[in-house]
Parts: sequence; C-alpha cells; structure tokens
Amino acid sequence: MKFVIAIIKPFKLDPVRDALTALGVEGMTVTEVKGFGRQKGHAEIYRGAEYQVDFLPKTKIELAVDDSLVDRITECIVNTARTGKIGDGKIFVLDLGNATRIRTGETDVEAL
Amino acid sequence: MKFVIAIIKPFKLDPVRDALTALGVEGMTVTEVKGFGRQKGHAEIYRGAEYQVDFLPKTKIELAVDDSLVDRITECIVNTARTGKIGDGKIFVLDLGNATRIRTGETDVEAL
Amino acid sequence: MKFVIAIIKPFKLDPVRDALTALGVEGMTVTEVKGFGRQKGHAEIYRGAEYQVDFLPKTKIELAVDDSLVDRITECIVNTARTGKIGDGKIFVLDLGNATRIRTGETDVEAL
Amino acid sequence: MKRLRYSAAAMAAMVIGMVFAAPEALAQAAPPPKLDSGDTAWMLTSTAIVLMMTIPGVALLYGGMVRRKNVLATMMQSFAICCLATVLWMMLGYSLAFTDGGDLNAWIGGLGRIFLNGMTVGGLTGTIPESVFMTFQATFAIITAALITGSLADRMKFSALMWFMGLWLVFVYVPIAHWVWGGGFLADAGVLDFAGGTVVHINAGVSGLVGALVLGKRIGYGTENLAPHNLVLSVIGASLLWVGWFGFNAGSAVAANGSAGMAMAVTQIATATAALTWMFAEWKFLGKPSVLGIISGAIAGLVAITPASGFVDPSGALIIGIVAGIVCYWGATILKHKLGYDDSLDCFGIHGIGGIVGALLTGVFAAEAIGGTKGAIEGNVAQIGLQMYGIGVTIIYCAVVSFIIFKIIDVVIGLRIDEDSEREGLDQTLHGETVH
Amino acid sequence: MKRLRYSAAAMAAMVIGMVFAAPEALAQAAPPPKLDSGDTAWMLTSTAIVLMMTIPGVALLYGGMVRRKNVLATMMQSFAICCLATVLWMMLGYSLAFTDGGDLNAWIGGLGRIFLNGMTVGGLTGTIPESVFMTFQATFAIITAALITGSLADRMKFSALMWFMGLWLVFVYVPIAHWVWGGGFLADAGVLDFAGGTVVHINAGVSGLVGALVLGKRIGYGTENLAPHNLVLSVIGASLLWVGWFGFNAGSAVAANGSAGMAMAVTQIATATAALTWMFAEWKFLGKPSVLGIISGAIAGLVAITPASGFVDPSGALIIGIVAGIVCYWGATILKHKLGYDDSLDCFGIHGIGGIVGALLTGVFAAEAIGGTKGAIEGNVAQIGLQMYGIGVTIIYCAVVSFIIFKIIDVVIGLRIDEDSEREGLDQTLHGETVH
Amino acid sequence: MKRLRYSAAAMAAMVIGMVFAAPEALAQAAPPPKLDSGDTAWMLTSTAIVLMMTIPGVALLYGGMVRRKNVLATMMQSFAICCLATVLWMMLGYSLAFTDGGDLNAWIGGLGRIFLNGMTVGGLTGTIPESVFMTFQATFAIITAALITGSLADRMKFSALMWFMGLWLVFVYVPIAHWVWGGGFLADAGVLDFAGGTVVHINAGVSGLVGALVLGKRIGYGTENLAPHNLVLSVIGASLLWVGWFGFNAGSAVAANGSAGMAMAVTQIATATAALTWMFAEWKFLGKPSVLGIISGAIAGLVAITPASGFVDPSGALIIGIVAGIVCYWGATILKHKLGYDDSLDCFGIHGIGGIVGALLTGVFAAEAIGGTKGAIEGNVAQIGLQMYGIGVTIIYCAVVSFIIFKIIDVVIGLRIDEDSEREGLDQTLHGETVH
Ligand SMILES: Nc1ncnc2c1ncn2[C@@H]1O[C@H](COP(=O)(O)OP(=O)(O)O)[C@@H](O)[C@H]1O
Ligand SMILES: Nc1ncnc2c1ncn2[C@@H]1O[C@H](COP(=O)(O)OP(=O)(O)O)[C@@H](O)[C@H]1O
Ligand SMILES: Nc1ncnc2c1ncn2[C@@H]1O[C@H](COP(=O)(O)OP(=O)(O)O)[C@@H](O)[C@H]1O
Repeated sequence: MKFVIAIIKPFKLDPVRDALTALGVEGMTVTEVKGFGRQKGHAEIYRGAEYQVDFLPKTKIELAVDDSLVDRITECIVNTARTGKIGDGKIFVLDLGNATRIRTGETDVEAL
Repeated sequence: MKFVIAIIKPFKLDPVRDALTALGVEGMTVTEVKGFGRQKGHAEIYRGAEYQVDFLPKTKIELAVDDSLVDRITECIVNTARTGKIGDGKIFVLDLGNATRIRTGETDVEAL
Repeated sequence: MKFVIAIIKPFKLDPVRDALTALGVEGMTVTEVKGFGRQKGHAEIYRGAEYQVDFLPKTKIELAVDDSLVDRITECIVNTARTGKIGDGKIFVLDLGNATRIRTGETDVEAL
Repeated sequence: MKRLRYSAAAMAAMVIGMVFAAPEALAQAAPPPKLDSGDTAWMLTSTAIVLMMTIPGVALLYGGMVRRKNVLATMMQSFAICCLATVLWMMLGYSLAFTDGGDLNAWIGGLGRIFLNGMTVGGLTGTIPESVFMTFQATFAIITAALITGSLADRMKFSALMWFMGLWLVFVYVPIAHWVWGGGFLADAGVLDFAGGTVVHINAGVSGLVGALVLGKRIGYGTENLAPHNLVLSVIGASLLWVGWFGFNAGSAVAANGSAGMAMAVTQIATATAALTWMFAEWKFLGKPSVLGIISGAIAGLVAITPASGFVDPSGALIIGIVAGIVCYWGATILKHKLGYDDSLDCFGIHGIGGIVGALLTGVFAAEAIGGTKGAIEGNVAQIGLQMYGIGVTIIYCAVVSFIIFKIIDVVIGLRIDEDSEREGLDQTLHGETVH
Repeated sequence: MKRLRYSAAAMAAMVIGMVFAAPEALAQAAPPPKLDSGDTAWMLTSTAIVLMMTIPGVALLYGGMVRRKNVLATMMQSFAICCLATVLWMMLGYSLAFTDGGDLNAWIGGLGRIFLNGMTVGGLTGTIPESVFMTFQATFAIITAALITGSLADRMKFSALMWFMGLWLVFVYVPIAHWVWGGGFLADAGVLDFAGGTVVHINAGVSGLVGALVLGKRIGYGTENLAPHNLVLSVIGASLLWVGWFGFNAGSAVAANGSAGMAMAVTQIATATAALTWMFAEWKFLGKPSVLGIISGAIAGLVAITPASGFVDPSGALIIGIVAGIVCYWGATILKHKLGYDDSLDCFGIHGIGGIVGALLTGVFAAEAIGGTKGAIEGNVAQIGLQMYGIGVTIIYCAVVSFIIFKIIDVVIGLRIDEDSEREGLDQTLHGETVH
Repeated sequence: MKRLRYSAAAMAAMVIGMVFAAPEALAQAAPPPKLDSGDTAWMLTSTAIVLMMTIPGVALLYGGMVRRKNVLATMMQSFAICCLATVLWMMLGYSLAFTDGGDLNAWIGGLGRIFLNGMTVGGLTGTIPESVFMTFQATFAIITAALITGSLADRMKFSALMWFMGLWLVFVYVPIAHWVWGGGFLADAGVLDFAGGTVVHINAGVSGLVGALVLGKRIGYGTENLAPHNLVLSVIGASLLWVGWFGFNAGSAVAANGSAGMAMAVTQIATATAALTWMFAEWKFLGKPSVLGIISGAIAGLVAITPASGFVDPSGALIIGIVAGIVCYWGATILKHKLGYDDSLDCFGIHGIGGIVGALLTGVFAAEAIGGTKGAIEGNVAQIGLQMYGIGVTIIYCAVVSFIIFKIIDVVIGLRIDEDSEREGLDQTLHGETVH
C-alpha cells in the first residue's frame, strides 16, 4: 500500500475529490495548510508596517491506497488539479506498512 | 521506529490520549482535519442554495514510536476510539527512518 | 528522497524558513498543529470549571528533499529552532518514494 | 417607578376613554396627563436599547460561551424568542399584564387590549404614548425569556424550546408582570421592584434552574472540555447589555427626569463595583482575573441593582455591587459545582441569585429621598419582609409552573435532542448551518 | 409623516429668516414652529441609530454572508459608502433633495444649501434643528447605497464601486428622495411612503438587480460552495438593523409623539411576524428552521413595514408581516434560482420585493385613524393605484439610470476584478489585508 | 459648550435665555434653571452611547488589531478600566473635577461631592439632573483611560495597568478636566475645547506615547509579523465609536438644541472627510485603500472635530477633516516608523496628533455664529495662541505626571510581563483564557 500526499490549490479540492471518487477511491483526509514555494506571496501593509506573506493557503490531501492504484491516482490528481500556473502543488508517495479500520479492526487493503 | 497516523472522531481525542499515555507514550502531535469516507456528510441550505458538506471534522494523531510498541498502540487506539458507527477512522503505520529531538539533538528512540 | 517532518515552536517558523531557504530549499508545507509532550500545558478556569489544556500550539513543517540534503537540513532546523527549553519539538525523517510537480508533471528530484 | 405604572395606565385608559367618548366631561376635571416629548424621546430610545440587550446582547453573551458547534443555535434561540414574544405580547400578553382585570385584577389583567385592540395614536400611558409603553414592556418579556436559554444551552430541541417559551410567557411571565407592575397583589402588598428583580431576573433564573434539572447535564459535563469557544463575543454581549440596561433601569422611570437620572447613576456604580468585586475575588481565589469573570460580575451587578435602581442612592449602589459580586461569584463558581446541576451558562447563578440579592437589598437600602420608600437602614425593617414575600411568591409560582410546562413538553414531543446530534452540534443538526 | 416634510422645511426656512432678522414681524403672524427639545432629542438619537444600521449593521450582515476571503472587502464597502455619501450629501445632495427647486421643483430641489451654505445653529425644520434633519437624511442616503452592495458582492472593483455609488447617489437617490419627500411630483400625487419603501428599498433592490445582471455571476456560482462563512456576524448585523430601524421608522415622524410611538409598535410587530413566517415556511418546506432564514425574514418585515409604518395599525402590521415573510421567502429562495441571476446577498429578493410588498400593502391597510389617509380596506381603493404609480415610477427610473451608470463605468474602467483576484479573495487583492 | 459647564451649572439658563430670548426680559431676576425633559432624554442617551464607545467600541477596535493570542486581554483592559474609572469617579473624581475648589479652584475642584454625597434626585446641572451629568462625565473619564491602552498593548502586566490607570485618573485626568471644563485656569484663559480635544485626546495620546517609550517595544517589533488578527472586530469597534461619538460631541452641548444639532452635523462631515482623505492618501502612496486605513481616518476625523464641534460650521468641518486625515496618516504610518517608538495601536499617532490638529484648527475655524467665539479666519488670530497654550499645558503636565507614575509602578511591581508570557500571549498567561 502507498500513502499519497497531495498539496493542491484550495479551490481544486472539489474537482479532485470527484475525480478520485470516480477512480474508486472511497476515503481521504484533508488538511488546510500553508505552502511556501516558487509561487510569490503578497505584502500586507498595516499603518505603514509592511508584512510579507510568503505562505499561501493550500490544501493537503492524504490518502492511503493500494499499490495498484497509485499511478492512476497520481495521474488523475495531476490532470484535475493543474491550472498551469506556478503554485499548483506536489504529489508525494510514501510506502505504507499497515492500515487498520478502527470500526471493524480490519487491516490492510480491506481497511481502506 | 514507526510513524503512526491515526484518524479519529474529534471527541475521542481525550480518551485516546489518556489510553496512550497509560501505555507509556510521551508525545504526539494532533491536527484538526476533514475526512471524506463512507460516513455520509450533511447538507446545508442557505436561502435555497443547497451545499453538500461531504467533509466531516476528524482529528489526526501523529506519533513516532518504537517498533516494539506499534501493535499495542494500534490495538489501544482501536479499542479506545471505536464507537462502532461508520466514520470511526483509520490507523496508518509508516516506517520512520530517523528522529531527532531539537532541544537536545538526541536521535532515534531517545528522541521520542 | 526523504520526507522530513519537523514539529517546532510557532514563533520559530520564520527563522527556520529563512535558514532553510539559505540552504537551497525551495519549498515546504506548513500546518498549525497541537502538540502533547513533556512540556506542561496550562489550566483554564471558566466560572470555577477547570480545564487542563495539555495540547500546545506547534507548527509542523513538511518538506520533501533530496537524500543528500537531509543531514544538513536536520542540523539546520535543530540549530535554528532550538531555544533549549522543553517543547522545542522533533524532526522525523521518512523515506519518500515518489514526487510529482502538478504544474509540469515533472517527477522525482526535479519535482521538488 | 414602575409599580406606579398600573395606576398611570388605568388613569390613562380612563382619560383615553374620556377623550374619545365624552370630551365635554373634561372641561372641569383636573388637567389630564399630557404627552411629554422629552419623556417620549427617552422611552423610544429605551425601548430600542432594551431590545439591543437581547439581540444581539444576550445572543452574543451566550453564543460566545458555548462551543463553536452550537454558537448559531444559541444565537438563534434569542432571536426566535424575540420574535415569538413580540407576537404573543401583541396578541394577548400586554393586555393580560397591563390592563385592568376587573374582579380578577389581583391575579391577572383583562382582555381589553387583545391584539392591541383600541390602542390609538393619541392614547397615553402617563406622559408617553401607550404604543411606546406597550413596546417597551414587550422588550422586557423578550429578554426575560431569552435569559432562560442560558440554563438550557447545547441540548434542547428547538421545537421544544419554542413551545416552552410560548407557554412560559403566557402562564408565567404575564401573571408575574401583572402582580408586580400591573396592579396585582404584589404591587398592592408594597413589594418594591423598580425594573424587574423579581419579574425578570428571579423569574428567569428559577425557570432556568428548573429547566437545567429537568433536562439533565450536557454530554461530557465534568469530563470533556466545554470551555467557552469565543469570549470576544461574550464581551461584546455583556457590553451591549450594560449599555442597554440604562434603558432597562432608567427607562423604568417612564420619564426623562431626576428619577431616571439617579437610576442610571446607581446602575453604573453597582455594575462597575460588582465587576471589580468578582474580578478581585477570582484573582485572589483562583490566581488570575478572567475576562469571563469580570463580565459575569458586571452582569451580576446589573441584575442586583435592577429592583433597587429607583430606590437607592449611590452609596447603597456601591454596597449592592459588592454583595452581588461576591454572592454571584459564589453562586456560579462554587454552589453550582457543589450541587452538581448543569446550569450551563449560569442563568440561575447570576440572574436568579443576583435577582434575590438585589430584591432583598432593595428592602435594606431603599432611601426615602430617592424613591419615596424607606428601607431597613432608615428604620423600615418590615420592607425586608415584604421583599422576601415577593421573592418567595415569585420563586414558588415560577418553579412550579415552569416545571409543569417542561414536563408536559417532555412527554408530548421530548425536550432533548438525541446524543448523536448533541455531539455533532446543534448548528448543523437543528439548523443545517455552520460557522465556516 | 415624511411626505409633509417639504412644506415644513420651507416654512422653517422662512421662519428662521424671520426669527433672526426681524422678531417684531412675528408678533401678528401665527406662532412659528419652535424648537422642541424632546423631538430634537429623539431625532438626534434616531440619526445615531440609523447610522448604526449601516456601520456596523449592514457591514456585518453582508460581511457574514460572504466567504471568509471577502469579509473585509465587504465591510469596507459599507464603511466607504458611508463616508462618500456623507460628503456628497453635504456638498449637494441635501440641497437638491430637500430645498425648493423653484420651477423645477416637481423634479429636483434647489441649490440653496450647496455645501450646507446658510444652515445656521438656530434654523429649524419643523420643531428640530435643520442640522439634525440634514444629518438624519444623510443616514438614509448612506444605508440605501450600502444595501445595493449585497447584489454586487465578491466580484466588483472597489474603484468602480466608488464611482458607481457617487454617481448613483446624485442621479438616482437624490431625485427620487426629492420626488417622494422633498415636495416633488410623487408627493404631490399622494403616494404614501412613510419611511422609505420606494426611496430606500425598492430603489436599492432594483439597482442591485440591475447591477447583478450587468456584473454577471460570481465564479463558481452553482458549482462551488459559496456558503456564508460566519452567520454570527450576520445575526449581529440583523439585530442592529432591527434596533436601528426604530430610528428609521419612528424617526420618520420627525417628532417624539404618538405617531412615532405607533410607528415603533407596528415595526416591532411586522418584523417579528415576518421573521416567524419565513422561519416556519423554511421549516416546513426545507426541513429545518435556519438562522439565516429567521434574520432574512426579520429584515423582510422591517422593509415591508417601512412605507407603512406611519399609516397602519397593529393588525395591519401583523398581516404585512405575514405577507412579507412569505413573499420575500419566495423571492430569495425560489424566484432567484428560477430566473438564474446572482443577486448574491439578495438585495433585490428582500429589499426590492419587500419594498414593493410594503408599498402596495400601505395602500391596502392605511388607516385614517393612524396616518390620516384611508387605504383600500377603508374603501379608498384608489390608493392602491397611487401606490402602484409610485412603485412603477421608482422602478423604471432607477433601473434605467442605474443601468446607464453601470455601463458607463464598465466601459471606462471596468466593473469586475479579474478571475485570479476573485479566486484569491477581495480582501487581499483589493485591500491588501486578511483576517488571520 | 463644555468649558462653560462649570459656570453653566449655575448660569446656563441665563446664558441660553440671553442668546435666544429677548434680552430685556432678563433684566429682572433670572428664573432658576428648570429640568428640561428633552435635554435630559438626550443626555441619558448620550451617556449610554458614550459608554458604548468604550465597551465594546474601543475594546473591539483594539482587540481586532492585536494578535489572536492577546485579543481577550486587550478587551479586558477596556472593560476593567470602565469599571475602575466608574468607581473612582464616584468616590472622588467627579467631585475634584466638577465642584468648586474654593481658593484652589484654578487648579482643582472641591470635596463636596466625595462619594457623590449630597447628589439628590432633584438636583440639576443646567437643565438636566446632576446624576446624569455626573454619569455622562464618567463615561469621558472611562474612554480617555481606555484609549491609552492602545500604546501599551501586548506587553503590560494587568496589575500594573490597573495601578497606572487608577493613579492616572486621579492625578492626570481629573485635574486637566477641571482646568478645562470645571472652571479651572484653562477655562478662564479662554481655551476652546468643546468635547475634549485636550482633556481626552491629547491627554490619552501623550500618556500613551510616554507609556510606549517607558515600556519599550514588543518582542518581535520590526522582525516578526505583528499584523492585526481580525479587522472585522476593528471595523465594528470603529463604527460604534462613530455612532457613540454623537453622544460625545453633540452630548457636550448638554442639551437637545441647535448647538447639539450642529455639533452632530460637523462631526459627521469631518469624520467622513478624514476617512476618505486617509483612504485616498494610502491608495495613492501605498497602492491599496485598506480597511484599517479608512477606519483610522474616520477616528482621526472624530478626534480632530471633537474640540471644534461646537464652534465651527460645516465648511470648517470639511477642512478639519481633510487636514486630520492627512496629518494623522503621516503620524501613524511615517512619523512613528521614523522615530522608532512602538506606539502599538497608534494612540498617540491618532489621538495625540489628531487632538492637537483639532485643538489648533478650532482656533482657526471657530465661527462666531456657531459657538459665539471668533477664530483666526474671522480675525481673532489670538485664539490660535490660546489654543497653543492649552495644548502645551496639557502635553507638559500629562507627559511629566504620566512618566512619574509609570516609573514608580515599574520600580515597585514592574510594568512588563516576562518574555515567555509575552510570546505565549496575554490571554493565557494573564487571564487563563483563550479564544478556541
Ligand atoms: N520540497 C517541498 N516539500 C514539501 N512541500 C513543497 C515542497 N515544494 C513545494 N511544496 C508545496 O507545494 C506548493 C506549490 O509549490 P510551488 O513551488 O509554489 O509551485 P509549483 O509546484 O507549481 O512549482 C507549495 O506552496 C508547498 O506547499
Ligand atoms: N483511504 C483513505 N486514506 C486516508 N484517509 C482515509 C481513507 N479512508 C478513510 N479515511 C479517513 O477515515 C475517516 C473515516 O472513514 P469512513 O470511511 O467514513 O469510515 P470507516 O473508517 O468507519 O469505514 C474518513 O473521514 C477519512 O478521514
Ligand atoms: N512521539 C512523538 N510523536 C510525534 N510527535 C511528538 C512526539 N513526542 C513529541 N512530539 C511533538 O513534539 C513536541 C515537543 O515535545 P516535548 O516532549 O514537549 O518537548 P521536547 O521535544 O523538548 O522534549 C510535542 O508538543 C509534540 O508536538
């Protein structure tokens, strides 16, 4: 199994969710994060004091998937989340050793 | 060492924290996340415009542990966080290569 | 490639970001989290009802890096984020199998 | 002085009648009360700011003290009660509380103003239009009902709440308002209550306590973290309550005169004193002066000075403030935990107890030079007995009838939401909305 | 009664001149209007609380209904409009709306008070200082313009908004205010509008609708989640609107008298009734009574009673409340989605439609005993025709001129921000600030 | 006219009479002042809305501008000051400021009203109850002290703050209020200050600056992000300040008359103008019109018109607004950064500088027809000198005594919290509460 972490633009969450669901993904966990990268931030000025805001709102999707799905999922996220502008985000894939569904105690692929 | 990621229902955080502490776990990191899964969301209607809210509030616990503890920890979380209703969440276990305690520079198991 | 997860004190984010940038890191993802550990929490009392707040605000930095950089990055974070007081946080290093830049579809080290 | 209102109202009714029925009869009579534009201006303003006490005042005070998942539902309660009480007041509440009930007048008013029938543009209550007096009184009914929700927070069905409030207004609030301000038997007995210690605060506090007992504790009470989610809202709410309370207390003079002015001054003094007292008590006993503490103290002071505000002088107010600060601190932080009921936002601990303290101390510190009645310190110890009588009658009647209403509703539709909904939060389960 | 103001103003101007120039000349004349401190107190208060309706009232109502990324920009719109309208009103708006336009008076006022030239400390409008009347009227211009932003939310350039509001105030608001309240042709025709059904609400609603159509829909309308981010703010806003509306409606009596009192009473009744009506409609048709629903209903009631508030009695108010609750519910939740325009925060659905309902029903329920004019139920069916005339003229003039202004601005500087900015949020892209 | 108040307490009726009625009628005995219900209504209202300026006004304005971890502590400061100032005012402040000090009267008032001893229901100040005047003045003391906290934000011990405010009220505020409004030497000299340019704003601003210098900068000043965490709160606060300021300025007429009306009108005009001026300055120089900018401008305008509000006409107000907008913009965004002190929320930059601008321009634009005194543009250039005298005395006295008080407290209990607490946030470390 793999643990996929995707950082995307917040407004792409709904399309990505829909696309993944279409692929058969049944669950995922989402976190609001702030991203630092090539994409420029912006400045905020309050009564003459300027603050550079380099961290931009991003959305992180974490999903545990069967090895067989990883490539299609990566491709699917790339296609759906891409706008072509800097800051579209990243997909990271880690090895997942073990998964358990708390409700039932099922493990591994059945737990996903 | 292992890196354990548990997604649970928010109101189960305190019991799980207590149970883990009882097991000897000394630290963990917690994030408010939103979960998508088998558990149904709900609809919100604002002046006739209906929005489906499919992401539900969940709590993510991350904890780095010694290999020897993993099974007991998994079991402990399953037992404590289970309500038996859909949406109880998941436990994912990843390999952890390295750990460092920033304060002391200690590494590996001593860092936990 | 490695996936580095650092838990630090919130006010250390800016110095750490700057130090990492100086090392050549071009991107990272940041999450507000709550940490439980050796550092004591505090109590809040509302009209006589006392609530123990054991979870303290922490900041989590996630960054995917080339293997060659990992040690320098760990050292850099330790040096910059250290205050010497309990609660300075941890650094965890996991193996990263795969990375993709959504905008371009580049993979592996080029994606970082 | 509010307890004189009834006679003013009666006189006004008489006058109105005369004006429209037999103008000639007025020729020789004493000069009828005339509209005073200054008094009217102040009462129009008072009405507006007493409304502001409930929406957004109480709504924010309570909304800030619950958990985030219940904030909208909590504010909704105050808002919906405001609407419901207004309509009921117009339909029959005002008439039953403030018109002459004939033979039954000791107990209840009459039906002469059902649907405000017969209320004219020219009709007066004292020196102000009756329409203003009616609306002013409506805002009192509103806030009293809204205060009760503090005891019921986080666990009651909205439908059950609406039913309770409707029945409670008719069967509890209206009669007590009549007894004290509408010429009923408590007014006759000489019980002093300038702006609502019994009618508003003891009444709300006791009903709340009964409700808290009938409903039972919130899930997680004593085990989970039920801390207020955003005291910023509560500070706004408490502040607007303080501001609006000038309309409440000084407005209860039903005129812009020296009595109103003194009521405003003593309100300011007692409130500030009680707030500091609570703050210092907390600082001493718990180690830190808290925001929730100081605003709780301010509200305790406002509550306690309410019945006294037309009767005591500034030094009396100072002492009332100190006593209210200490006793309500004890009520909300110690008594409650000792007895173990879940009066969630301390409607009883502050309004019930503060109202009792205030009503009693009115009997102690009433100064003849201020309100025409002597209290115990001026030798009229009997006034304390009268005050206890008023307090006792209010508590008993209110507790019994509130209990019956709660029980009936519980049997018929159920008072409490199910456990899952309570966990998920009322905002989403009852109203289908959340704060994003 | 506001439509009588013009004559009062004219008379006052004359009188002022006389008082300061030649007191002896007054000896034989009818007693000149004299300053009444009670009326003045109420109008000073009314001015303050009508200002509060816009800042922070409308700012909060609307700010809570947009997404978090646009909350500051939305509040900024109301605040900036408040400033802009004040300065324009002082420079020429007041003069053109409320002074005598000579031969052109049916259409527009005069230039006698440009920059408030000639306004003195002693000058009166009726029984209050002209300075108070001027400021009171300024707060009406402010809120009318601010309401429009509800239709334009989340997508308009701030510069374009400022231009639009400046031009709109001068070319739309000022003439219509003159026609109805300044002695223009609608006043002459006998159209009833006590506190601004046509001038304020239909006007704002129709301009908003035109704006929504010209601007087009928000990105993501119908596909993305555009839910209100924080209804806590909206509840505060709606509550302060309700409180301030007493200044709006009862203040429109320009006196602290029985007419003001009755206006306050019917306002309270219609508002509460409409709020409950909307709530129950939603409960029945959509399954849950929502917070946004009940406050929307309250505003619908406030809007509908506005033109009627000096003319109808409590029962009339009750019916107006029910009708306004139902019809605006339909307008904001059904009609809008059927026709498909993106009137983002329902300025048209509530103010436009509520204003039309209220203006029409004023013609139905006007009671001679209340405001001196009979409505259809007292046999004067023609009044409905008059009301339709007033409504029609307002809608057509306002729609046409608003459209022209929008189009000119669109051509010259563009109305809408670019897509990226809209996605990122107006707070950051237009104002360089965010809520942290 | 506030500086006449002391004498007005005795002479008001006579003066008013002379100005407005036939002078010869006064030749014989002046009728004793009588209570005017309209004036009283307006002053009751003014008191309520001036209180609203501090709680929740200033509390919100400042609370929104700090970081999230300090929001409750910041609001607590305003609330606690409100309570403390009230009690001190009742105990001795009012007496020392507003009663006759006998031989020392040029410097300080007397002890005749200690604990409000001798204040009766029937006693008048001018045409209103003394109790109302006392409470009205209390709200001025409250807000002045609360404003200072803007300079001290985020780093001061709560205990030290309470000590400072208590001492400051007695040793700084009370004497200056006496000099200007209580018949002291500045009043005698002819310094004009209608509603508090010197007493309130210069006073608060200068004390704040001294405090900022003594306390030192916040940790992270210039290096970390100290951006306002939630300007929604600040917009609400600024809006309520604007609304309440009508009570402040128009209330300073201590009557509901033409003077009050004109004060309200010029307040509205100067505020709106200053807000737009700041907004456009920022737009031009920094590229974006910000929300914090426009509300800062509005407050600058309110501050600057305060001393002038009973003396200038609408055109004067317009110019004062423009100048205040520009100069305070410069003070808060350029001067501060140049000089490098950490006046955290710009109490000096806006209130100090705005107060000086306003006090000076009062001397320039005072119009005889408005307030009875000519300014420089009407030829009385000496008035500018008088104004500078008043400004100078206030600055020097206030700076010196504030400095001494700060230093004493620093030595005895320490002014500043430790670094860890400052990092963790005052909400949690000082008050044991957080926003969840
Ligand atoms: N090395 C990295 N590790 C973790 N997250 C990263 C890394 N680089 C970028 N990110 C995340 O991806 C987001 C987009 O990256 P950015 O460099 O701005 O644009 P792009 O991916 O289009 O080149 C960042 O905001 C950050 O959240
Ligand atoms: N494949 C997955 N990857 C990551 N998180 C998941 C995955 N599936 C479910 N989750 C998380 O677990 C939560 C519970 O899952 P759900 O399917 O609703 O119930 P259950 O685990 O009881 O079957 C989800 O809300 C989501 O946060
Ligand atoms: N085993 C763990 N797994 C994950 N996070 C941990 C673990 N132990 C500590 N942490 C995180 O590190 C933070 C600091 O740990 P703590 O024990 O308080 O101090 P220190 O690291 O200085 O010994 C905690 O607040 C928590 O967020």
